[in-house]
Amino acid sequence: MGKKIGVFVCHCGTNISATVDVEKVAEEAKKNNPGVAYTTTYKYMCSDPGQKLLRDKIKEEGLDGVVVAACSPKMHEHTFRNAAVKTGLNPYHVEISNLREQCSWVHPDKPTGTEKSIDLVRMMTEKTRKDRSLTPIKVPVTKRALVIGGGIAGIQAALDIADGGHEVIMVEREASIGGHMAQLSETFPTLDCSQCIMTPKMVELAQHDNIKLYTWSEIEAVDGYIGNFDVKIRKKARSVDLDLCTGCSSCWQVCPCKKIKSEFDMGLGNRTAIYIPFPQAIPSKPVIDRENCILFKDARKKNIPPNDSKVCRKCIDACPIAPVKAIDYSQEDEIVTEKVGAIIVATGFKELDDTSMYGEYGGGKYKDVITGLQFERLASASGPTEGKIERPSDGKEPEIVVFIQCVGSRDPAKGCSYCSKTCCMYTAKHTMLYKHKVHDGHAFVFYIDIRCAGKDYEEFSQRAIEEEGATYLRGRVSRIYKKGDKLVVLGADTLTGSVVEIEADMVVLASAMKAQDDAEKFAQKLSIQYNKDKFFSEMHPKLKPVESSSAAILLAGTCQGPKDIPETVAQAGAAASKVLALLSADELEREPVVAKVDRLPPPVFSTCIGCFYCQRVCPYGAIEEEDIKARDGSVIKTVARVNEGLCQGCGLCAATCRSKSVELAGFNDEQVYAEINSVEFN
Amino acid sequence: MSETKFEPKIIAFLCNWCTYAGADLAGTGRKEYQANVRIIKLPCTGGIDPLFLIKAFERGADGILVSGCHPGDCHYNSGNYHARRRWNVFRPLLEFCGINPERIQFSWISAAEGGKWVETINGVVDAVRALGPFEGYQKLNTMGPDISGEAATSGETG
Amino acid sequence: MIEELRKKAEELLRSDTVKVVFGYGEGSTPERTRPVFITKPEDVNKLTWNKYCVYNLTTYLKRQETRKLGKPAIIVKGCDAKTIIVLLKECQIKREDVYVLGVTCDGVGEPLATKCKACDVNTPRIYDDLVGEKIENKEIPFDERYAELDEYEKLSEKEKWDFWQKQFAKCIKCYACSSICPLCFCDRCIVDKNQPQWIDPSAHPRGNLSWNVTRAYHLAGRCINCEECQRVCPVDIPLNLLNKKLAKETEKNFKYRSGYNIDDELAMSTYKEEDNQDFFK
Amino acid sequence: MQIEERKKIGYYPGCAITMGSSSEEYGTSVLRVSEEIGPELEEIHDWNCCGASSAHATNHKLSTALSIRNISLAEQSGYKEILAPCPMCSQRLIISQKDVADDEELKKDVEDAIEMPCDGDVKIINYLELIKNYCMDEIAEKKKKTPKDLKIASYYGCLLVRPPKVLNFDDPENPQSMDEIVEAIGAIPVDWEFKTNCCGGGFTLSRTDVVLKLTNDILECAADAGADAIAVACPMCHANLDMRQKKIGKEYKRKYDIPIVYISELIGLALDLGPISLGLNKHFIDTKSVVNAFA
Repeated sequence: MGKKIGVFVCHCGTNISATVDVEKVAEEAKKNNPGVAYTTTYKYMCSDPGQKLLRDKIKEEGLDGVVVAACSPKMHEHTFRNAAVKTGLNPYHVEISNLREQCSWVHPDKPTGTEKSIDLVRMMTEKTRKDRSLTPIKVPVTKRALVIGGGIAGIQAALDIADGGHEVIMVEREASIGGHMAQLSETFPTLDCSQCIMTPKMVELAQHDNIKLYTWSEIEAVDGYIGNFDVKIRKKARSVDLDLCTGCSSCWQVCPCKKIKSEFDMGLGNRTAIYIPFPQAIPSKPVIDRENCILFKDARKKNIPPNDSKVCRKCIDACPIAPVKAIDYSQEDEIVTEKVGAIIVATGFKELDDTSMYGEYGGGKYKDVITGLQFERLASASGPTEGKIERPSDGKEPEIVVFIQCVGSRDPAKGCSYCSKTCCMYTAKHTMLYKHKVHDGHAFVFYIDIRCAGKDYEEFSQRAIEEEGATYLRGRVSRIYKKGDKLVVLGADTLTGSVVEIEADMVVLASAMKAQDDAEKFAQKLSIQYNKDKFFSEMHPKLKPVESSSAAILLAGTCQGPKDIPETVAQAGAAASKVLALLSADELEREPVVAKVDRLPPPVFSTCIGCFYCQRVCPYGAIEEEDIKARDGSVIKTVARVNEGLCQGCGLCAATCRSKSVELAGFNDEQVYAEINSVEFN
Repeated sequence: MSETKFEPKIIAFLCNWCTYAGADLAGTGRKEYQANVRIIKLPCTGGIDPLFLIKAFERGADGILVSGCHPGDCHYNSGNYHARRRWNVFRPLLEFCGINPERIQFSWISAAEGGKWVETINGVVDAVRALGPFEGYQKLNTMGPDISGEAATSGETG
Repeated sequence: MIEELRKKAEELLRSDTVKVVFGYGEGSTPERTRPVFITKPEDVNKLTWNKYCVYNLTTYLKRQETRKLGKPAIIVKGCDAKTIIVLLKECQIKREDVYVLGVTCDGVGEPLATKCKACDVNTPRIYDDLVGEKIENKEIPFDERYAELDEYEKLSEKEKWDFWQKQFAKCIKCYACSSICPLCFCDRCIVDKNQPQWIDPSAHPRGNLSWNVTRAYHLAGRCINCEECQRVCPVDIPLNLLNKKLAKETEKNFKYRSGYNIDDELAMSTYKEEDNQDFFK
Repeated sequence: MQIEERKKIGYYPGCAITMGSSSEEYGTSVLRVSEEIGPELEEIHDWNCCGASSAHATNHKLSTALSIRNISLAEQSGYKEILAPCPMCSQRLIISQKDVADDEELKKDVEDAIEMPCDGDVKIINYLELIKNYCMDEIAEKKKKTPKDLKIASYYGCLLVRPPKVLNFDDPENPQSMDEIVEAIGAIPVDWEFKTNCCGGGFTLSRTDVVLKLTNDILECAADAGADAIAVACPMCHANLDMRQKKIGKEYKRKYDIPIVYISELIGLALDLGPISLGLNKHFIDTKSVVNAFA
């Protein structure tokens, strides 16, 4: 028995009826079409009485398919489907024929509009005939979150989620959390000390009952989908047992390798081979740098287990923990698996290191040409010079410092066209910090534009110019070269149209914020999109700014694009709130417009032949391989299966499948065929 | 439509997110265009199988338009890129078989380009009108035993 | 060379490396060969090799009845070996489940088969063992490889239409083309799907165009130009022209040649942002 | 293998280095070296001005047509590559080639003007490219003399590597190719700052004061870096640094005596070719110290 279909033609006031003879459309819908059991027209179908009419007629006439010929489905498809649900009819038996936006409003000639409307209604009627009941997909939710990256973005997001009552796993690849913010000296526009506001948050995180912290660890793989991710975490061998170690410092005080460039101090200071990155590190327990430790070097050279090397055992000898020492040379990487329901990516940025890119600025060969972060370390009270501004080459206090903005930003010739957003402000801050410490010094700033849009930002940069006396020159620097112990900076002042030559003692490059080196690889692990500069892409640039392209994977902080601390914290909070909303439900409901690979009785099992073109084209990694097995366990064939949790319903797989073994629910083969087939051709 | 004047029938396969919304926008803006088009909405141009187009011609369409999101704008990230690959081989194949490429056209129209939708669809209708009815294909329908669409779907339920 | 082939086959069977050898055997006349499936070492003398070994044995890799025989060693010419690469990429065989016995070849058929006229795979690009003197594979310019298409591409639209209509009108929908094709391996061909029936399966002119266009399209970026479809067509439709046209477009647009490099992404399962879009409005 | 691949290369001298002109020693030494170690150079028949200097500043189409005519002539003679040792020429030729490729209309106009088609993809190379692509092995093989402690500052000037988008040759900010050649002949390349600074070429007659300042910077930097000589591959650079050296010294109160030698001359010396045959006697600053270093 065929379906009993009802056709409801809406006048939309006169929006439709002015240029479409709605009565004729209703009449024609019934003509020569035994499947159409009921037709009517109504002034406003979307009004309460209109919806009531729809509900009543479904019940009275026993309709099991409905076509509403009205405005665009984008307007009221949801409304009419919901109305149908109240009568017990599955909502996916309701289809909308778009008579307003795509007919009455664009074809003022009434006979023409009417004729087209008749066709449009027939197409939808035929599609409805093939509609199948679909039930929303329910996905259970694991009520834990993963935060990747322990900088300010990750810390903020983790604390917000943990305070909301859910467990959080935090993974940080360095030995301590803190990220770049821990490296900063003071922060704009208030000049409060970065560590003073950062450290309490780090401690709070470490002590939070709901947060489990993995430092010196990296994400190995992420499987699963919204609400149900399996995360493999590689705990890199730290060579120190975190449970036993008390962080007493005995070990690193005796370490003989003292000349290793400190990453935290941007290479301006030194550290030992067993070390904590900085005094306020969390956890405040060391790690052995196996690349540089002489014991591990020796073991590698002789190809023996590190424990057998006798070259140096000073740290383990100094360790006061007994009977088992907290230092363990034989520790190996360990993989742990955690289940989470949502993921926040807060992997941050990398500062441009200009060794090769800027040959005209020495390409890294001048010690006194430093980057912005290096200047932060110089100016920091906990830095290698304890906050004294001394230039790296000879420790002299620089009398003239040139700051160059937009190094690696807004420079399409070097392949980086974007603005790093923070440099105008931090350069203004640098000139102030410099002037506060070197009163007679002179700061020159070369800039393209001064972009200080933010609360109290403009005032801040004006202060640098007017009160602190920094000389701002609008123009680019073409070359830096060494002359005696000075650095000659050749630049242009485009406002006066003259060439400027400054003999400086030190040059600070306002280096760009770049995506992490491994951002691309990382994004592929998580199946999230990234832009040409390898920053992770948000789902929608305006309306979904913290969502990634994959469901339940959120973005926070500079991994998504350059931003300053307040913006980062705000975004982290937003991402956390999205996670909290997601974790508040026990189950998620999703629209059932997903693909499905057919399954048939033996001996065919499925018409899928397992060529896996569908898997290759799927943008979401939603196609899995399934072995169809005989009773004895032997594999009969391997076919494709769609993971409903991951599928977003684009239909790429269905169009790629040559045998049409995959179909998209709601747009299945028969539905599309019916639509094409029902167009009246003369 | 008058008996004497040829009015082409165009089937347009549109993606839900960009071009379908663009066509809606043309409506909201009351931008008039020729009424020869019948729209079939799919989630993504990546979900359009060339079989759909063959079927449309077989049923008697004089022209076809396939339209979706601009490169880089696909709601499903890469659907339109895969579709573009498909049309890169399918279009020359039809051309090689003697089907005028004007009868099968492709475009990128975003949800904001109501005007472009109007221009494009008018362009397709005019081009196909100039070519005349697709008699070659339509003649095939009448040759040999007639198998109507209804009979071909005899496998339906009920 | 025949002797070497037989020796290799015997070794493989004796050592139980494979259960069966797919090869060419003597036919009813000297100008014919037929496929043989050798399962016993003592039968290897049935194997032969000559210029009449035109067809592509890899089609037997998809057939249930020959699959049942167990792990095969298969004799492939350079052109046939391309199928092996595609089948591997398309997950239809596992590398360890097939022993590829390559033969070098400087052309087959009498007169010389079309596919041999611009051959650049005299030595197979994949094999476990190779029989015959290795021949340096030539590089043949793009235009020369597709020269066969020139005269058809030059035709006017109407001439093209008429030509193909005349050809397709002959089609009796015997499906020999897809049965022989080593890459038409679907369990259920699209033509056999009847809910809905996209392609009319009867010998009606309308279904003929749909069928032949769809068959060719389903081989886009996949066909390795063995010309078997054309060879077996009982009504002599030049089917390979369609395949070749698609191969040309695939190579021109995507720099992809099917069966040449196992590391290449399958052309129709990937994309590049810079793919051609000149024809988009 | 390499010998088979090697073909005749079209030689485009241009006005500055052709026989009898101001920088003929550059041309002479280039040809002399190629006779010795290849590749074979053949002067393009009936070549004309490349369209640099006044032409390209006043009439784009004219200068393009001038350049393209040379390229088309080379194309018709069957050359796959053109060597233009003067960087002004090589740059003009390459830019014209690109302009024509990008602009159908211009192409048509130019073709009409020169009455020849210009469809080919003849590659235009400068002298450093020629040496790097074809001669590094030969230099190593046929080198007869190694200079003793000869420190050379490689001076590329502005045109050899810029604009990078079009020329696509070497690192535009810190080029290395000439330094590598210097090293190959056994001299010591010095690290200095002014490799790619402007010598003032365009102002050489109109604003000598500017030229003196720019050239002084270059000479000063090279002298401070300890260079015994400056190697160049551009007749304009050579003229400015060599001819004006005394005057620069007077203006900036520093006595310079730095020979300015063409890189081709240095290669020639390493191959033990006679200094006079290389034109080393035609310089304003005496090159004896360089020649003697090869003794």
